[in-house]
Amino acid sequence: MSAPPKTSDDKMTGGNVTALPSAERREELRVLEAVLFAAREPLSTAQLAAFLEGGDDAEALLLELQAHYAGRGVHLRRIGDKWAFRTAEDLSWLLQQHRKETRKLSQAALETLAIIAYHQPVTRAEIEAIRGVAVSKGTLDTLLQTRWVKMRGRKRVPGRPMTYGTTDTFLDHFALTSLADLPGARELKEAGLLDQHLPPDFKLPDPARAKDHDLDPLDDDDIVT
Amino acid sequence: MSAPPKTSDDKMTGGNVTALPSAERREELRVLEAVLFAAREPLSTAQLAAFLEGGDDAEALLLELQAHYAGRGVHLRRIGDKWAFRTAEDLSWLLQQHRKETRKLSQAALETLAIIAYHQPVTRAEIEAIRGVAVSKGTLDTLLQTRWVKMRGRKRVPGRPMTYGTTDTFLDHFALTSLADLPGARELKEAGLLDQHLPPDFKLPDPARAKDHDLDPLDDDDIVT
Amino acid sequence: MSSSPSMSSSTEEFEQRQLLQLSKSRTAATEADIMQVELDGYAGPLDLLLDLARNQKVDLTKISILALAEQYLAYIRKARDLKLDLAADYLVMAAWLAYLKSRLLLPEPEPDPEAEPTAEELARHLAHRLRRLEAMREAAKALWDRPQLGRDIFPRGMPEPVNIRKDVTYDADLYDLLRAYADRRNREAVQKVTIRKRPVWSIKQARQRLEELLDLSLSWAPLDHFIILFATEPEQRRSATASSFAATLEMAREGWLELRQSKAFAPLYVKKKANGKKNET
Repeated sequence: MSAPPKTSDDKMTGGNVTALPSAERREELRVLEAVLFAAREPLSTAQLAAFLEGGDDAEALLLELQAHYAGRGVHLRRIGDKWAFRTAEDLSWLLQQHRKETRKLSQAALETLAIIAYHQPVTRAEIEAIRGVAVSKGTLDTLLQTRWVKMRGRKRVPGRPMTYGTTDTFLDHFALTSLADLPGARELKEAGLLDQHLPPDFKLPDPARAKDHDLDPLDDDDIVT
Repeated sequence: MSAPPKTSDDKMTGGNVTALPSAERREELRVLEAVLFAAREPLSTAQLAAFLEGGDDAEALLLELQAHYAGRGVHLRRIGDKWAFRTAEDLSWLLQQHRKETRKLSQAALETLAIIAYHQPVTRAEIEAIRGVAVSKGTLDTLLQTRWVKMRGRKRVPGRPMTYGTTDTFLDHFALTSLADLPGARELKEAGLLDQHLPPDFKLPDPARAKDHDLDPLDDDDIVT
Repeated sequence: MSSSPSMSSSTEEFEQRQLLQLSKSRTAATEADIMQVELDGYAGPLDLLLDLARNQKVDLTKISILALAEQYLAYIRKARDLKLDLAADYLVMAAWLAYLKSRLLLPEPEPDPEAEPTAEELARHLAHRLRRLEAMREAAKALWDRPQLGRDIFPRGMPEPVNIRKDVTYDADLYDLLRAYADRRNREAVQKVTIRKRPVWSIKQARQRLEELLDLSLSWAPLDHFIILFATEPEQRRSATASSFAATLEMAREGWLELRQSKAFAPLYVKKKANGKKNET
């Protein structure tokens, strides 16, 4: 960096004195910074707003704080509607001593996790249709135990099967801001590979059984949470 | 704040381009920031220096980082020869949440309080004799917590039992000018609270006359805060 | 081999394992919760199909389903030649692919919207399923390669927890206080009445006494007489009568005394049997 750095303040004010962050706004930023720094678990925008006295927009303040930390050793990450400070991912090599024994997932569990993440809310039968094999109870149990997967309510179809989805803990673990950030999510969607609404013969390559598997497409309305 | 703010970057560089933190120096600051953030205990300058690649002076970098956080919600604090991020002192209130809760006294506590009020100074055994049932430690603790009841000294009898009495806070809460304002037997009968047909030997003590002269004053050991 | 009787009850898993000896080594789905090097093999027929499709070394969108069906059927044939037990779902897939193959080879009839999907459509759908499975496999890998909390990125090492301090204030008013006091004093002031514990005769006690007394009496005697002998206090009599009656029934059932009564509510007579045996024999 050879030129004098433009600071975020410069950018925000654009030379306009009236647009300067007020002392109050700076104080609000300090408060958010302190609370988020102290916490280990992500905090929701609403939880954070409760610490603010003024009517300032917590969301806007958080985005400002996030921008401030963008190039730093610690980042302010957005996790769903929650926020948390986390070390920058490129510095992972520094922190190997803190590395915890990572949970190892079987190939089946990992594949099931991916299917749940990309296709949620998804029933067990739908997972099985994609993988082409039965999902063992142990696999779903394992995923529920990790707290990365949760039950998302029953689908309003005969038999009212349970659907599964991912949690904020999942987003936090994989450093995802939202499900839209899942690797390749957009490409997969465009290729029609995340479409649940498939012709009946998609479900099983067994012509005799094909018609039993006519599933209604999933709407959000189907999910009773 | 009416003047355009001097940013920390301005302060650091002092307008001198040669004094700008180099990319390497910035990277070293990021490293220290991340390591200190993830650390589970304060780290010494030497420990932190081990994370730095260049020959840069860890101490100087840490002081720079400290200056950077000086006005922020989180401070880099020097603790002996070690370093740790801590919430800014003036924001420590953020980590203290007070939750107000009003509870009603239990019937047992209410009865015990009344007996203490009328019969003070009174020992636990005496309260039990009047109540006809045991007084739990929890009940006495609760009453001490209300600050309506205090210990009044030990009775000069074998075992030197503790006696209890009421406080000024008690008088205040129940809008009594003095203990003499507590209604006597006649008034209680008039109010229909005491039975009209009580045995002739029935007595109501006069708490206003209660004296501490036959009590040993409280020792330091007796004071439970 | 797998046809031996001891193996005939083999599970589907076992059958898969048999099939999989044919296939190259790879990890597969497992019931186990943790990753482990699993039995070599495929996680079902779709997995096998996907592996075969990859061997065509073309983009899955350009896969030849006809060629794939033939490869799969050849694979299954080979497995059967080796007399391997095949899991049912592999065979179902084989049957379906044979059907699809025959339809792909036959000239298509005129398109009829009422009819079942054309062979082309079925083939496209199968290709789609394979692409979807592969996409999910790749997504799983990409997901796992992301920075992970506790592996690549870390939370604050020394979080400073929020202390929630509860300030409890208690509430009570003077009326509650006086009411509580007066009620207690009223109750305590009323002269204390202690209700004496009424002695209760258990059946066992009654029986013990009856046995002692009956040993001394050789002829018929009213039960009441015995009761008066041991239940001396009038207030005990009711309990003693009930217990003694139950005890005599028990003793009669055991065959060591006789009972006699002329009519309802008439005195009950008891007599020890001449050869009556005691309870404990």
